[in-house]
Amino acid sequence: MSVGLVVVSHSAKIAEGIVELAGQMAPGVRIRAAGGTDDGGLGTSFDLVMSAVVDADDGDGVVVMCDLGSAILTAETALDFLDDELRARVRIADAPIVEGAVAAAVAAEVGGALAEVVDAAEASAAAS
Amino acid sequence: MSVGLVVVSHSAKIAEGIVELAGQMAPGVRIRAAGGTDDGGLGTSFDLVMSAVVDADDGDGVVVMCDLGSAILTAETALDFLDDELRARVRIADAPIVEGAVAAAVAAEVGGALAEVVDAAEASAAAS
Amino acid sequence: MALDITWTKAWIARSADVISEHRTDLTTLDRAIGDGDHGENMDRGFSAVATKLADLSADATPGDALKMVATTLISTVGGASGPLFGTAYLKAAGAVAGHEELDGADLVAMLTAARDGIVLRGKAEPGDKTMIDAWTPAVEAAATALAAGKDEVAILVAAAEAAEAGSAATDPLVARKGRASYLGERAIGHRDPGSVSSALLLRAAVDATTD
Amino acid sequence: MALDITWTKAWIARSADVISEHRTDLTTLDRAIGDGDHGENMDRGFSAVATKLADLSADATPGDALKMVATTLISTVGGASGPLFGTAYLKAAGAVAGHEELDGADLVAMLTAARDGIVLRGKAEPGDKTMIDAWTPAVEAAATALAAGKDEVAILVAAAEAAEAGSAATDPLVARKGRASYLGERAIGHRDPGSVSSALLLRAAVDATTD
Ligand SMILES: Nc1ncnc2c1ncn2[C@@H]1O[C@H](COP(=O)(O)OP(=O)(O)O)[C@@H](O)[C@H]1O
Ligand SMILES: Nc1ncnc2c1ncn2[C@@H]1O[C@H](COP(=O)(O)OP(=O)(O)O)[C@@H](O)[C@H]1O
Ligand SMILES: [Mg+2]
Ligand SMILES: [Mg+2]
Ligand SMILES: [Mg+2]
Ligand SMILES: [Mg+2]
Repeated sequence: MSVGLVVVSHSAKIAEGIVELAGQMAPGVRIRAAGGTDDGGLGTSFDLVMSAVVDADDGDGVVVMCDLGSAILTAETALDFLDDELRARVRIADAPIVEGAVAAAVAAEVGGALAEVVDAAEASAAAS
Repeated sequence: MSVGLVVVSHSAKIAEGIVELAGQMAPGVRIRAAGGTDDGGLGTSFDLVMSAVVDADDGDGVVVMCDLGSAILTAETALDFLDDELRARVRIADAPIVEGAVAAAVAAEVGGALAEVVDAAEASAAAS
Repeated sequence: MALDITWTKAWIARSADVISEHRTDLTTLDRAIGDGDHGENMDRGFSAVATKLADLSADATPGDALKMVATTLISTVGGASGPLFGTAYLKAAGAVAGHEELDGADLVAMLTAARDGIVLRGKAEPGDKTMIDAWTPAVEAAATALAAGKDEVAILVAAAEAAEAGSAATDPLVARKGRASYLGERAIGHRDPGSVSSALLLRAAVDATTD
Repeated sequence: MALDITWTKAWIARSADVISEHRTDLTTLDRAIGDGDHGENMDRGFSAVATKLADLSADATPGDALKMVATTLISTVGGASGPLFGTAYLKAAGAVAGHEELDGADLVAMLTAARDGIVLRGKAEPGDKTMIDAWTPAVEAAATALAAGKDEVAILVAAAEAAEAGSAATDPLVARKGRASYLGERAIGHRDPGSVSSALLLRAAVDATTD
């Protein structure tokens, strides 16, 4: 068990690439991609985010990484539609999506709790 | 003519996705991907960076965006091998790769000079 | 006409039509200061909404119809306008939940809830060059018309006109939210696409009263 | 034996062999505190180097051979160790450029230049749990041996031993550079992979003197 990660990008390629890259340093973490629109275009998908969050959760909670502003809007909306129990353990990190996802994945891999994984992601913004 | 962009990621998918995403808001900017190793694995490629920088330059200079630390090492090494004239107009931005690339692309699209494009990328780290 | 489910359905159907008609215009606006997809986004969303209109049960209320619009937009739009309009319609539905027919006070409550939903979601303030710059004047004009004892149609007209004026007033602004904020001063002289679609939707509400 | 092009080529060939032999070990170390590719990276690089060894011209100097190693590693390794070792060999080549045979002072100059190249590129300080923790003691031990009047082989032995000890001394450290820095305290108890490969390369230099 560990905190899971969801990567919400406007691009399916970016999200999938991040899942591979972050997964390399965190083979035990459930990292799920929610990239692009339902039909594979550039944009975000509420349905992809919803199912990725449900899938990433293993009981320890989920940290959601977003790229541009509208990805955050989609992620926040998805959170509103989760049942309260799951929603209580989902956090949206205020962090750069690639750098933050790698840092968060490592923090989750070593057993970090939800808040620690969020902190790891957010601290990555400060690093160069 | 505009400042060009090179996206150096450990993942070919991430680099290609960023090129598409940033290109959407900057159709007139030369944005080139240098993602993954020569054989498509996770890592960075000196040769891909070199050719991307040469290709992205149109005379106005190039801003290089990197993901993790070793991408920066590869990019810096590539810069050392460029001829002095081109090298003088290449900058490595200290910015998150996705968010910075989009901001830099827009700055280049509207005719920003090399320093302005770097500033746009680096300011994106501060935005949420 | 009474502002009941028949009006609500007509409003939604007209919304889908008018968004489809202005698809290219909206995208052109978004290409200037965004990523050039607002028309496609809105049309994808409202086409899906139009398809579901027939599925509404016979005893559906205006609130039920608005809720269907909300969830459909949220699932299909794919851009910032999806969660924003989705939240607007969701809060609007909540404000009139259970009502079979909407009176002036309901309309003002509905518009206010919609606007508040957009603000809750997107954190934009008036003057940030977003759809809020259409919605806030619309809400204020509707409230003023209600206070002046105007009827439902006049309230909707006041809202639509104020939204149109508010949208036009985004031209000289610098954007502080959304993709246009990347452009800084370069956004000046361009109209915010989301404010234009907002005004179109509010105008459709007026036109639906004569359907 | 004289430390000429024959020795340099033997050193490079042995380096490729020893990296290949330790490929799995290096990757296992990197899996614990990195991304698990250091063995593959180094082996990809030195396999390419080994291939090019035969292409060196008949009148190549040690510096020419080291420069070939540098450019090949830079082009083929694919990880942080590529630019780092690449810069090390490049600067080492520069320090002995034109020399046909290396004396003790040349060796110390070469090792110093290599270490300085890694620092220039990677900005690591001693104690950051990187390959610098093998290179810096190696440079110091070589300089001490030179000052004490030791011969070339003894200087190389001193460097290799100090690199091995320096590498072992990375075990208790927290990493401040490279991927292991993501791990914080969790890196404690693990050896830095790049320091291990560095020590292997310096040991190969000793072994090449008896080839
Ligand atoms: N934070 C926000 N608050 C209010 N409205 C916003 C916000 N961000 C964007 N918008 C609105 O969304 C519109 C763009 O929608 P659209 O093009 O469909 O989405 P995207 O920008 O994701 O491509 C803008 O014109 C603006 O009116
Ligand atoms: N900034 C740096 N300075 C010095 N050495 C570094 C630095 N970053 C990484 N290293 C070295 O590189 C090694 C990792 O190499 P490798 O696994 O091939 O690259 P990557 O980390 O890109 O996968 C580390 O063990 C460390 O010795
Ligand atoms: Mg858009
Ligand atoms: Mg969009
Ligand atoms: Mg590695
Ligand atoms: Mg690697």
